[in-house]
Amino acid sequence: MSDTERQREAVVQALENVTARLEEEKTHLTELDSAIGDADHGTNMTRGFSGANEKVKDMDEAEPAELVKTIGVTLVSEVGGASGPLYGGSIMSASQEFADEGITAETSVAFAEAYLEKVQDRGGAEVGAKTMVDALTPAVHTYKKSIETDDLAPLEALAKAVDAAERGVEFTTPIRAKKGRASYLGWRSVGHQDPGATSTLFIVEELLATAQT
Amino acid sequence: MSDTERQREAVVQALENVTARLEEEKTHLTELDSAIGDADHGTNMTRGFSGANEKVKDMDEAEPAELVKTIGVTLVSEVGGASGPLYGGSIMSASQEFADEGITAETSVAFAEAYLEKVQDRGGAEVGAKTMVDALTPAVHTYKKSIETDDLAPLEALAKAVDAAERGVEFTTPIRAKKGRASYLGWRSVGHQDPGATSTLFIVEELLATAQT
Amino acid sequence: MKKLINEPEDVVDEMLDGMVAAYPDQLRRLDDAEVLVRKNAPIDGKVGIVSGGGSGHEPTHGGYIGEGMLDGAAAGEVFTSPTADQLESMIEACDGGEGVLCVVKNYEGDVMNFDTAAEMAEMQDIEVSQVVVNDDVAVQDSLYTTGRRGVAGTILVHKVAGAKAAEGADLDEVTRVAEKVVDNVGTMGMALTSCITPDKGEPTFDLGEDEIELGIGIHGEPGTERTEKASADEIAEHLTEQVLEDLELDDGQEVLTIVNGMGGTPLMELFVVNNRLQELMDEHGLETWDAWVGDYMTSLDMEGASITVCALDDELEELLSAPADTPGLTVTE
Amino acid sequence: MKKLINEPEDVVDEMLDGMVAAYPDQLRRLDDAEVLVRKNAPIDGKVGIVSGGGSGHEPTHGGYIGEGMLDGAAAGEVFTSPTADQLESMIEACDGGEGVLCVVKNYEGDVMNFDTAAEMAEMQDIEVSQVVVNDDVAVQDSLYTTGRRGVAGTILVHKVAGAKAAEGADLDEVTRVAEKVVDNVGTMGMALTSCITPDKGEPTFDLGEDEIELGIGIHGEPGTERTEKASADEIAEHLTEQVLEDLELDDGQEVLTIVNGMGGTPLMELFVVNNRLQELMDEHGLETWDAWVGDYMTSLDMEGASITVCALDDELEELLSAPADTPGLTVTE
Ligand SMILES: Nc1ncnc2c1ncn2[C@@H]1O[C@H](COP(=O)(O)OP(=O)(O)O)[C@@H](O)[C@H]1O
Ligand SMILES: Nc1ncnc2c1ncn2[C@@H]1O[C@H](COP(=O)(O)OP(=O)(O)O)[C@@H](O)[C@H]1O
Ligand SMILES: [Mg+2]
Ligand SMILES: [Mg+2]
Ligand SMILES: [Mg+2]
Ligand SMILES: [Mg+2]
Repeated sequence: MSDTERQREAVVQALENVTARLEEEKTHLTELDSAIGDADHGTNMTRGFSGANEKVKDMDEAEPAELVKTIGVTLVSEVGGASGPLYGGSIMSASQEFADEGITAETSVAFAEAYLEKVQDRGGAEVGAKTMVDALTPAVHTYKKSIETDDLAPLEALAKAVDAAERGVEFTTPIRAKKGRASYLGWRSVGHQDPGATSTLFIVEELLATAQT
Repeated sequence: MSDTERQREAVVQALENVTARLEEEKTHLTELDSAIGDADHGTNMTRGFSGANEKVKDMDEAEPAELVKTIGVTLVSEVGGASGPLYGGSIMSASQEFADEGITAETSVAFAEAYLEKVQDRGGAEVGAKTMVDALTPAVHTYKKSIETDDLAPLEALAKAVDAAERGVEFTTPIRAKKGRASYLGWRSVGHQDPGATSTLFIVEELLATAQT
Repeated sequence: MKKLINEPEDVVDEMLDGMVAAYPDQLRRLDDAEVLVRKNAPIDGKVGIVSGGGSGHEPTHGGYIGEGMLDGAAAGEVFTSPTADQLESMIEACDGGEGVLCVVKNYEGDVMNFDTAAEMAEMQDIEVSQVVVNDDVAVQDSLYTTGRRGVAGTILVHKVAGAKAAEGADLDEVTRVAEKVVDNVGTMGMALTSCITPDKGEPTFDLGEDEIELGIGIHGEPGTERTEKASADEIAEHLTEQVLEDLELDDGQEVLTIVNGMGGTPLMELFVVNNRLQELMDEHGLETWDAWVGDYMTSLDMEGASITVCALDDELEELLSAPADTPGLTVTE
Repeated sequence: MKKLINEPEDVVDEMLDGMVAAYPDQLRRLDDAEVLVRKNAPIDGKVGIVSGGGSGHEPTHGGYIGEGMLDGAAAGEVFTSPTADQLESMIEACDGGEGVLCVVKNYEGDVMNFDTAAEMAEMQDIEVSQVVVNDDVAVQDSLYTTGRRGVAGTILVHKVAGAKAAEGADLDEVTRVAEKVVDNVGTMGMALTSCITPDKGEPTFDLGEDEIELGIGIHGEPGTERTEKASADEIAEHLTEQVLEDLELDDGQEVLTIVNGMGGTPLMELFVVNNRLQELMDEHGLETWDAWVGDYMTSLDMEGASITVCALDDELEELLSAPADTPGLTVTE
């Protein structure tokens, strides 16, 4: 099996795992969104990722970058809401980082950074606004440092990123929202965990699970 | 105290007692109407009788027939629904029976007969249609026979009429409605007691209670 | 019970004032009466069209006052027919010298009170005619009932009679077209939930989480049948079958359909029902000339819907197309 | 949950088909898209007016398509903004060569997806302008929020922009009047009950039998405050005070008011609220130029209402009086 084929399989497998996980957590995510949003985050995410799964199944010949881009494009056109452009649009444009060299330790860091940047560009949220950015930022920072400074293998770096994302999710609970629908609630948003940060964690966890197999 | 004054007081007292009783039974009557009608019979009756009470309070000089007529007119203009024209219109026109000789044993029989006739004219219900007619008919028949054939005193006749009305009310439960809103239910009306028959019984009971004091 | 009301006994009074405050150029309230009439009533030389009944069916009836529809509407207490004296003052206020048509829904209370009012008005030398609407096919018209109820089809009677009167037709002609609608319209309704009257403050009937009522009226009366909950398509099919069975229409017949919400049903759901209804019209070889979807004849906060089908001819189509300008229904040329 | 639906995932699709079936002469659905446009879109030489957002707010937005209002409306999943590609195909379908104004409610999802769609359309050489409606005074416009939400006031933007475009004004002029409405309108809402989304099938938030939510949006988001239940008058007073405080109007200012039902509220109750609202306008020395009462911007089956006040000038009054012929709003001359 060529390198490209292996990468393609990994992407497809990761997508399958993420989709299955979101399916499992659908009610949970929607519950979280009921408390401080509009009760649709679970539905939005599963609708988008199932769609992406369908699309990617027929792309036997595609480059890894093309696959990742398709996932993003499909999310943009299937999810809607706030999470559609944030997840989808950012995956779509960050996929360029894989265009030249495929998926390597270095390009995965570049992808992660580009993805975070795009989410912040589109959504305008800083850390501490009680959004997906709060899970994403520690995960990306930790991943980058583990690979670039600590010279860890991608698998170990990803494991650390999961821990970091977890702490990010927990951090969203005690703070007041500044962005997203939760911000409408003012102080009433304090005490609730952010759905988008939570789905971000699930995705990173599934990336790790995929890498481990 | 003249005869006319005594009769006037009796009418006013009876009206007060009926009103108080309906007030007490308001929820009960509305409950009965919820099961096979539209949940307003208690409200309709109390609204009408309180109105009649108010009206009659200021009529110190009126003849008994005039008082009774006013009760009917007020019910017509305050109750609405099916029971407004049935109770009100029938009391109004039957009140003529008191016009010449006031309230006597004979004229009270005539009043009762005229009242029943009017209810049937307006509403077109025979006995067994599961309406107020089912309570009214045995009460009126029994009252008339007790006075005219058995030579009982009005008080005793009225007591027998109450018993008769009670049996009429009970009779409404196991039968299917042919008239009134309950008829829309078809066979589903079986097993429920008719609200209008029930309010008729309460009124006859209060007439007796008034006569006993 | 939670409702946007003050005291239950004031709700009709305050609603009527709130309606006049919303449409001050179109509506006027009669002094000391729960009756709304057109601002410029009576209209000289035009047959007056009036209706009325218990409140809780908004926009029925007051919402259909205006050009091309009603001249007056009497509002009884919630679900209780207006009294005869109120009806009579409405008839008087709407008589422009050409007589008045009373559009009566077939309930004993309404019929008896309108009868009395008509007698009273005739004593004032006002010519009065009545048409009794009984479009509810759920109730069998047999010895065992007081006849079918008047429900959403009533609005079509208002529209057609109002248009005919606006043309300058006389009372007989106006009555004739109103009766033509009555002869050609059928409706059947269902409820997902009971309504709650302001006065009682609790559901009039109890429905389980998995139950629905078929054949309901518009007063929270229980329906003719209770069944398990079903999909929108199944419900649309059941209601439509009942109505069509009753109407016995010829192939290719042009019809007007109404999907009517009972007050608490989101418009979204009514459109879902209409989607299936129009497929069914197709399947039955009927031609939908017009399809109405909305809250026309409600039952307070009840969740549910009714389906109405009315067979049309050229005359009815012309009258239904005539302009109407009322709070609850506007037809433009 | 009991709803008149089939499968929750089909509800938007079936609703859109049901709308087209109800208004086949006015509406058309774009192929494979959850987008409705005017039957005759694009209208050559006219600025196109489009809007869109999550479903569940019916008649918003599809119900406002027609003469004098919108050319197109995109319907996302329930409470979920439509995707950028759908918005883009709507913009294309509604461009008659003079550009397209997008009326966007201020939610991050809507704003981000409309932004992307606008970029895509501009790449097709379509001139696009956007106006973001944020009339909900319940949400403070501060560093701590994403800005105020767009709610019932949006309908006034549709009406005014639509009328201006119908006059033949260019995109800048149409945008200018739309923004004038945004600058002059405020809304505040409250809920007696939560809504239930078809998908979740349970109330989005739980409210006790004696509790109400103030400052709710239109997506079942909990409000800004939970309080004890109150009378219609008290609620009208509270909502109106909040709106007027925000608008800071001069004595004698002419206004348009809306009492908007959230979907499950009987019209009767909305009129009761309007009764008090108009007294309050009087007490504040404001002149009600027009008062709307009804379901304009709903939140599925939620029981509750919002109050909107919009300050008017001659230009806005003229545009609001201009004819409109849409399923959800008709204005006749
Ligand atoms: N401006 C933003 N920046 C970053 N993340 C955001 C922003 N707005 C919302 N989110 C994220 O999106 C999540 C909600 O997504 P979702 O429920 O699918 O969309 P919607 O809010 O449109 O219903 C929030 O929990 C939050 O993490
Ligand atoms: N046609 C009729 N003849 C005699 N009684 C009738 C008739 N129709 C209704 N009723 C009586 O009226 C009662 C209902 O009265 P009410 O609830 O006040 O009026 P509505 O049915 O208009 O709501 C019934 O229980 C029945 O006894
Ligand atoms: Mg959400
Ligand atoms: Mg009753
Ligand atoms: Mg009644
Ligand atoms: Mg959403």
